[in-house]
Amino acid sequence: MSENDQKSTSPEVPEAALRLAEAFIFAAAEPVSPRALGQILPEDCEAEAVIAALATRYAGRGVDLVHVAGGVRFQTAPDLALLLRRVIEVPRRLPRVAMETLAIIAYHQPVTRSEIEEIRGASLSQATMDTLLEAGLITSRGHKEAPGRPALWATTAAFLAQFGLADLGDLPRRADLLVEAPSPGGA
Amino acid sequence: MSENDQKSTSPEVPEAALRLAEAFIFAAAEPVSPRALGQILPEDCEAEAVIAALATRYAGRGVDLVHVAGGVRFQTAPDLALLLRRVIEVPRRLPRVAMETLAIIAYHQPVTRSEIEEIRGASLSQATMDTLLEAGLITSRGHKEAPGRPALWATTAAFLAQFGLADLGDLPRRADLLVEAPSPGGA
Amino acid sequence: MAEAPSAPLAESLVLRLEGFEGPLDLLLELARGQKLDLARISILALVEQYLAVIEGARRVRLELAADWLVMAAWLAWLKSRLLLPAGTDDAEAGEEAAETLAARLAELQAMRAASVWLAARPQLGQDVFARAAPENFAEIDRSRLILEVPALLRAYLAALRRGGGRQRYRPKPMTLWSVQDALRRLGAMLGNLPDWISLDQFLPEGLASALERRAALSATLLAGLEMARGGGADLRQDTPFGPILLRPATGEGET
Repeated sequence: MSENDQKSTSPEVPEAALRLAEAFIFAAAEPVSPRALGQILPEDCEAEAVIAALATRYAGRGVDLVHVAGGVRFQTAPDLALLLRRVIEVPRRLPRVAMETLAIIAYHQPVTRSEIEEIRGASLSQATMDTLLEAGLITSRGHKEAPGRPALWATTAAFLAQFGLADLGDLPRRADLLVEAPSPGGA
Repeated sequence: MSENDQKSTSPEVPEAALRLAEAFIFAAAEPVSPRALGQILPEDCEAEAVIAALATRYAGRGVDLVHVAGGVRFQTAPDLALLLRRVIEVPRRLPRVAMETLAIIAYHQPVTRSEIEEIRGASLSQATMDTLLEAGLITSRGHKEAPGRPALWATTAAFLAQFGLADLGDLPRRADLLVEAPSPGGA
Repeated sequence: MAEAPSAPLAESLVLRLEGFEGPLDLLLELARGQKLDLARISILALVEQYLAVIEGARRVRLELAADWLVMAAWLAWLKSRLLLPAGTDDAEAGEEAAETLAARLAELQAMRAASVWLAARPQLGQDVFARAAPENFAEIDRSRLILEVPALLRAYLAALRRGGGRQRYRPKPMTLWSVQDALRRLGAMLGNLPDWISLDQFLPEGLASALERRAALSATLLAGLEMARGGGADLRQDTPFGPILLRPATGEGET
């Protein structure tokens, strides 16, 4: 607030007006315009002068009085933002399709995309593959020696780490998983 | 804040800690517990000491630092209420019946609806319960192990915040209530 | 209401009856009219005042809710007990009931006072105001994934089930050696053989399981018998369960 320096020693602003302005600006949901402030100040008080005196009082403190569109408001000092910042972790779940795809890759690796589609019985979007790639859970591992040389997909070390697995052998064997045969020739 | 007078000249609180606490409490939507404040203060800073120093700095100003609901918050000085109500939208006060019901819940919690009715000697309308619930002043807290397992009601942290109470122990003792002349505004 | 409660008070209360929240509310008002500490009020006087109010209401044909009349009946009972000479059981029951009533009135009085005390507090949003535009320094980090093995397994099973439902049925390729296969193989091999050869020498390569091996052996035996019947081969077995030998037919007819 550049203009405060000149007005900082303004002796005409009574303490009562300062208190009132402070409370009003503090409690207002929106920035307070000098006009709105003038409505509750004593007649002989210039709103602009009160605002300037208040800004001076708050200069250098943890909270600043700043000019924003249409008026003034209190705002925490910008240099404290980093100290006040709290990071809240909200972990998310993988979408169902991505989880299924990941599971198929884990059990059938190395596996081509069309093989995954065949197992799931549904086509696989690039977005799903991208999700898994960005999360670092899968990686391409060479090509299948077949027409078109399709990429082969496999899980990564990050996959093991994130699922808390020592190695792929920690996953239950397919035979243990499939109590009832899910489909004729399904694998 | 009566205890601040002794601590007002506490020289150990560094200005940086005061600024940080000021900004943190200013920014918060809810009362800030000393524990939460302690987490952002430098290790060698006692949260309670910082709070006391800050309260001293704000004493007599348009905004006070007060202890409520297990923490501290800034709020406008009570003597400015009349002027501020002209410019700040104020919700309607609680009706007398709602206040009485709230007082009974505060003193008898956890309490069932029929126990409240017994004390008041009159039935309790759904509208009254709704008013208190919507204002977030009461909440259900389990069931009474009695026929029909009626819900038990208790006051919330918002109740403490609304009435500026640090905790339920701030309510006057029942004996003191009876001794006082039953004239309105006896507090 | 400065003077002692009397008929005029009762009259005025009849007119205000609807303003009371019930019998207990009226009783408390009457008790306060006695201008005494609630602990020292005269329950008997209170009862008489209440009954007078109800009587007055009846005289002006004011319609009263049931709870007013229930309270009146109970108070009439209480009055009859309180008028008995002390020492009798009935008188004691009356004393007890009077104490209970006094306690209830005291409790209601206390709660009224608490309500007044609360209402006199500077209330947030009414008398004092908190900051209406709080700043939020919380940053939401959604980068972490919740990954659990059970979810992975559920997903795998779900994928297999769904895939199984849609897949076309493909018969498993036949892996067992058929009699036709054996006939073809015997026919191709037999012409080049000079002498008796054990049947198992005719089995194909790469039989993995015992089942496949037994199936191939029996198919080859059937094929050999078939060829022998057509006169293309001779078979012989020297001992029971011994090796079965085979050679191109010579016309000597041994079996």
